[in-house]
Amino acid sequence: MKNKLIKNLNQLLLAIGIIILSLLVGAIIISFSGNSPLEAYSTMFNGAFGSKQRFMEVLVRMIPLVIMALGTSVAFKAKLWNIGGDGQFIVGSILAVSVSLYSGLPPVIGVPLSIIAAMIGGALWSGLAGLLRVKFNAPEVITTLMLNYIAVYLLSFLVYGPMMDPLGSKMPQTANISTAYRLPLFESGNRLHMGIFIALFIVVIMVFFWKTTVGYKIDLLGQGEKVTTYSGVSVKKMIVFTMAISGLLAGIAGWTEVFGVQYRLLEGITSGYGSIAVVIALMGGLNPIGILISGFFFSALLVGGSTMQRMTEIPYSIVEIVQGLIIIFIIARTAINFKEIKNRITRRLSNVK
Amino acid sequence: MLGELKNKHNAVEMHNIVKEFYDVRANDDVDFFVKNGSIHGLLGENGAGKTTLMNILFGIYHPEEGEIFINGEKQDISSPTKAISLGIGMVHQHFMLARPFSIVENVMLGRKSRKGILLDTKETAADLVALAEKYKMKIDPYAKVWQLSVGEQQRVEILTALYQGAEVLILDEPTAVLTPQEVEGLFETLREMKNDGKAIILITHKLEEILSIVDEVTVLRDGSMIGHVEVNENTTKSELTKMMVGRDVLFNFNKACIKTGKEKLVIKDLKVLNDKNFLALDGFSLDIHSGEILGLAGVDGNGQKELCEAITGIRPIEAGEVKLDTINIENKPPIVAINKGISHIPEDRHITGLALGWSLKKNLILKTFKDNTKFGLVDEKKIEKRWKSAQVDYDIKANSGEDSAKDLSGGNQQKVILARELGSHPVILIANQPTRGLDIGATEYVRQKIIDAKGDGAGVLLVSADLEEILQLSDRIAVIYDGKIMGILPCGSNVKNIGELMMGKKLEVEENEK
Amino acid sequence: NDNGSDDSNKMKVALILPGKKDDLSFNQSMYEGMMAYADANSDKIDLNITENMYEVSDIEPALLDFADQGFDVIIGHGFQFMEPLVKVAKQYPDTIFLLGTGYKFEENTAIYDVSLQDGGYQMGVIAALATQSNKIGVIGGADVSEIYRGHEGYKLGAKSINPNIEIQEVYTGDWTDTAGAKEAAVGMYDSGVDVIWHSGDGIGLGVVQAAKEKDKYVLGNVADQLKLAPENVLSGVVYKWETVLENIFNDIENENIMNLTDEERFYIITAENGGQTYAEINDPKGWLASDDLSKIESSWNALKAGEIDFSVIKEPTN
Amino acid sequence: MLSNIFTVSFFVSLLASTIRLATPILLPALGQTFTQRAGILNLSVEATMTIGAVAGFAATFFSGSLWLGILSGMVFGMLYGLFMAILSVTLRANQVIAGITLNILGAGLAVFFYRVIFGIQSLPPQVEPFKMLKIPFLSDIPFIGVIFFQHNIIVYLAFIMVIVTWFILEKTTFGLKIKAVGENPKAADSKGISVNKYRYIAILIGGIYAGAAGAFMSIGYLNIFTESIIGGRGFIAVSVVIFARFLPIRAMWGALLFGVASALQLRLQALGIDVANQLMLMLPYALTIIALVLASKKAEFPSAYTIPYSRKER
Ligand SMILES: Nc1ncnc2c1ncn2[C@@H]1O[C@H](COP(=O)(O)OP(=O)(O)OP(=O)(O)O)[C@@H](O)[C@H]1O
Ligand SMILES: Nc1ncnc2c1ncn2[C@@H]1O[C@H](COP(=O)(O)OP(=O)(O)OP(=O)(O)O)[C@@H](O)[C@H]1O
Ligand SMILES: [Mg+2]
Ligand SMILES: [Mg+2]
Repeated sequence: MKNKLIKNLNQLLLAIGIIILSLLVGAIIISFSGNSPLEAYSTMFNGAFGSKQRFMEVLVRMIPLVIMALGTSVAFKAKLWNIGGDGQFIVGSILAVSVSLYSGLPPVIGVPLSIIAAMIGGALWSGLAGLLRVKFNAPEVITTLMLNYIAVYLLSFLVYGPMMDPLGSKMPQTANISTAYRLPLFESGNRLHMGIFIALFIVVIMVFFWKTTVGYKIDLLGQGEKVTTYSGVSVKKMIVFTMAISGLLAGIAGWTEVFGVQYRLLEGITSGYGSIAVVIALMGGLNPIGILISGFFFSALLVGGSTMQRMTEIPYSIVEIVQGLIIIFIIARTAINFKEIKNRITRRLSNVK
Repeated sequence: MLGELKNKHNAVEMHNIVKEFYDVRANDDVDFFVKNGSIHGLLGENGAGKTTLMNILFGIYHPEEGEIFINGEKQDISSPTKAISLGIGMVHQHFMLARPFSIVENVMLGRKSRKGILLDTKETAADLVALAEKYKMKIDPYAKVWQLSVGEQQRVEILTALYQGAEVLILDEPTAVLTPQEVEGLFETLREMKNDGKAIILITHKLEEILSIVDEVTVLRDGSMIGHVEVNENTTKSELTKMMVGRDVLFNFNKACIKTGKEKLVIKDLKVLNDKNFLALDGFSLDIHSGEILGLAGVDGNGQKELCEAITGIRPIEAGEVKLDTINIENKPPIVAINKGISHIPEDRHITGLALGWSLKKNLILKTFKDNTKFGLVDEKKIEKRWKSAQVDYDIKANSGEDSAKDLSGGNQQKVILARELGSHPVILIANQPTRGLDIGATEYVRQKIIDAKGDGAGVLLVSADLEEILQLSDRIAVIYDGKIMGILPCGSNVKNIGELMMGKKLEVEENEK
Repeated sequence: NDNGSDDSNKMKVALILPGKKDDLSFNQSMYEGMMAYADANSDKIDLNITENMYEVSDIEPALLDFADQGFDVIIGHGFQFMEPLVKVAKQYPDTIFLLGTGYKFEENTAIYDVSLQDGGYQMGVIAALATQSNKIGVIGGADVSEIYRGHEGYKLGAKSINPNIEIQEVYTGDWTDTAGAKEAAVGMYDSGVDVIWHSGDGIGLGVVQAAKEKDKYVLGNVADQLKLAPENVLSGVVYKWETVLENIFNDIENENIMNLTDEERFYIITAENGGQTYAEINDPKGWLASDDLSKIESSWNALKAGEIDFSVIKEPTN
Repeated sequence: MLSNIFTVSFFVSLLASTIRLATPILLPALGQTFTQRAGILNLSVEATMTIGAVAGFAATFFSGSLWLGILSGMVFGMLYGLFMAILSVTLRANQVIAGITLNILGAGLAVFFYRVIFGIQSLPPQVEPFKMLKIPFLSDIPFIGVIFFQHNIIVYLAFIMVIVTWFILEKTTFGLKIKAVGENPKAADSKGISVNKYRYIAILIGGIYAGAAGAFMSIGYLNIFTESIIGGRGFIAVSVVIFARFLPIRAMWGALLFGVASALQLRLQALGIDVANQLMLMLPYALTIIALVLASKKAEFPSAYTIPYSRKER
């Protein structure tokens, strides 16, 4: 127990070290553009934590990101490279909004139904990629990516066509969903909605999920197809299932964003969360609590970065650069075998004696 | 004492070689000398450091300490390229061939082309055929490697080395996968090469081979050089064994050929495809009785792996039946075989038998997550308890159940698999090459556990390419060749007969019987 | 940006652009219009400009944050700002919000828009007069409301000159796919079209380049694009936001904007109010006869006088 | 109506455009044929192309030389490939994650440097792009001439590279080595071929091709740089390689397939065929999936595909 704690603490310290290193390299690039890194970072920090408003915004942003990253982590644990979170998010949102706009059901039935629709939408989209992998050996990295594009155009088609708000004087968006369907806000005048509890709830569920038989099987799949089959687990079923769960969570993420923030469908609804979710999942070590922490960090980075761009001359692309650097350092850390180096040194020392 | 041997006539001289891996000293101050125009045996238990030493000579590893002289000149062999340019060739224990490539493409990989940057396919193919003829081999240079038998692949490896101009040829356990007859063919080639003045280094575990072909032998133990012997009529097996192990070893299982119990697993007319979609099993029939060890002898790649996988549900069956008692289990998902008490020690413990990245504890419950849960969650306490008892029962050397499976040595990894597969008291045990790559101690241990399982009433299918193992353990011996049973022999049959069957030759007695 | 001088009497204005301020189009026209106005009134206005706010999720936080920081006027330049802007406006009743195109109002919001049908009509007239093949084309990004009206106006204008003219139309479906727009234009030119009007943002650049390559005519949008291809840019619609900005800020200053009716708070640039003009005709190929020029002139006068009947433009059906 | 549409000139224009649109997919796909053959799945082609587009554009803008632009695209494409090589070969990182990371980073870098170099201008900086190069005689052949022989030089070069790439892979020792490190790195290593070296080279070649293709977009196809200039072509190129089963000639057919799909969708709309443009825009991506489904089962992926190599690992 104590060992585990120390291990986690080490993990945390390392993560912090990585972030600091990335910020340092980022600083060099910022100075290159003739701006002051100090100003950039302080605006960024201030932009995320400088006011209640901004801090709330960080939490709002965190909701879909954390849920989506949890979805990503499910697939990645099984070494299934689902990078189609955006597409799954979109298709989930489309189905959920359809239910709320067109079903005419009372919210008591309609709301749960819309959540289910979001889950089904996400799961279908990723499950499809899983199915293609199983049936045709089509690599899921590519198919999920392509399905992203298809979902983006599908959404565009719908908001310009069949789902366009009939009273919206040809604006490419759907009508607003009725208030009863929306995720309640904490306080009016603030964007933070109850979705935050849903995100936290899913984090807790995922902590337990990895201890269930199903969680074990997904983890096992990541250890290799041969040992999975050998252990009596159907690889094909497991691939489709794992992909579906992964997309299901992305669908829920879409639901929280649409029903908690936007209240309607429009183009660009995912704001490119998919790639960031990959990063968050990775940075969180595919561990639910880790994902919660790194999700918070990245949300702050995004919100702070957006503020920085508004309030200074420094372009937003800096934020992307810093993000990229952080992952590169994470990769580097996992690749360099510190244990080996340490062992070598201690051996040498003891030999000398 | 050995330092005096240093002279211009030695093809290879390795002095004071030290090589470490993490916490293992694989070579500890080793001296090794090989004369031109001789066949030199390298002997030692598993893990003694033979392959490591040869990998150093071939430039794959760089030693921490030591010097190497080739034909009297000091060399720094920094890479295989350097080794090849010095006239050193190596045939690895696991073949180093690109399978979708043709033979000639594989050969060209390791050699400068005569046409500069262009491939000289035709010329190389012609040379290769000529070279093969010289050493009494036959090959089709345009055949793809995956179409070749193991023996043929080995020939390609040897030819490649020769073609690269090898004057020193290292062969790492070349005979492990060959039939006795194929071994004879190989030795013919080696003698031919020796007469050409080449130096040949032969790693083998088989002492008869050492005595029959080798001129000198060096013995390693625990990374150190133990001794160096010139082989002549007076050299004996027991002398070499003692050098190798440091004590006398006698496999001494109290085996009497058991009258077998009742039929448990019946396999009838099985047809199964291999990964390349060719028939690996073609009308295979066999039955296994409770309380017996049925040894299945055969050269690797004759359908053994496919058989084990078909029985356990891992591989689909095209035609035929597999019955456990009276219940048909063919083409059922693997979980069915597991639940019915069929245990399986797979050939490949790394990729199939273990989740290498997982802890040992979790590896123990790989097939039984469900039985180890409480309120739907995996029950850590229960697993810990299981691990504790398994560690004791199976003598697994590990710090704790939290260790990753990949951090264990091969022998201990195999013990973890045994603990899992035997811990469930199977009615049938499919053991595919259970002792491959294990040292004598571990081998002895595993074999004893298999015999214990039989005593427990399990029907054991022991698949092994090691005839000695088959002979020692089996109550009946079946021989597989090209996906069919060539014959079933009683316990105590002679090696030559089995060898003939393994080569696909029918025995006359058998012929008459049918 | 330059909130350097903390003269608290100054009006703090934030302009949020969805695209880049140098997109030669919708964003740039507003950027330049606003800069011109702010420069002319530098004693009164303190301007902060944010560009490239294309992530949907960034919009509302940006509006909130500016309002929270005490900005007096916040401008969301694009329809995608409508919902969040209306929402945030309710929470900050003392802040004025301006919305670039849209239709929803709050007490403290106003809308500015472009009636692209005027410019489109004029372009249709010019194209129909200039074409040698009787085939003209129009390329847009996506058929959102004002673009749709522009395209319909174009068709109307062209048909007023020649009812049998062939008009090809493409929406690339994307505001930024310059390559796609170029390819669409090349396809049109290859099929015999010799004048194309583009109603787009980034895509316009692709159309201009196709015209250059195929050596045909192109009509620009938003700003005078002559410099991009002096041999091929025939004319173009030019937006002059300054005119409405002037009105809007006057209304704000007089503090009566909140008392105006919704209709009065809908500021639209038209031919009539001088918010739209067309770039000077540049006809190096000499495809226009001199009486064509007078026809162009008179059609513009008709537009300015509000004499053209646009009621035939069907409201879009979904 | 339809007979009006499907005229000869329609098809001529369509096919000519197909070839143009295929070029920026074909070039990176050929490069990735090397890379993937060597066992590396490099998803960061998209960003590499964007960087090539900026680098090519900037070099041409300041030097006035188009060839310097292409060269600069290639050099920077290669340099960006170096990141991928370090991450995936030296650090042995997971290739998918490395690729995604480099896409995020690369998009940021490209836009950042474009702004740093050019600042904000009222007119976008432009260059004079590659001119159409009519092949004498051939370009005068009716129809065929327009379709095949009236393009700019980069288009011709791209198609010539198909043969060159095929030749290198199939007929040279270098090609054999590239394939060997993707097929059985251990074997290659034991034959004296440095796996890391050849994997580096294969990734760098991929970067060079991708950088050239990016530069083609900004100075050969268009005459400006925009953020979204690559528009997913890099990803399509990566998939083209897989469904071409790692063969250059097939990659050419794949690229042409995408060319025709994009050319068709724009033209049909212009002629008043009423299909929602978004559905048309999906076409190339749906096509990729369909193509993958048809090809993947048969595709012999290099045995060491996406697997990092270490001599130490047994
Ligand atoms: N790459 C490696 N990493 C770590 N340890 C290694 C490595 N290679 C060999 N060893 C260790 O070095 C020792 C010697 O191994 P080596 O393979 O040379 O033995 P060997 O005599 O060839 O055995 P075998 O008969 O099994 O082939 C063993 O303990 C082995 O585990
Ligand atoms: N790739 C590797 N990386 C790190 N350590 C390794 C590696 N391979 C082997 N080892 C270490 O080398 C030691 C011996 O491993 P190996 O698999 O060679 O054992 P073995 O010789 O086959 O089996 P046995 O222990 O029964 O002799 C182990 O302690 C293991 O931790
Ligand atoms: Mg060993
Ligand atoms: Mg060995």
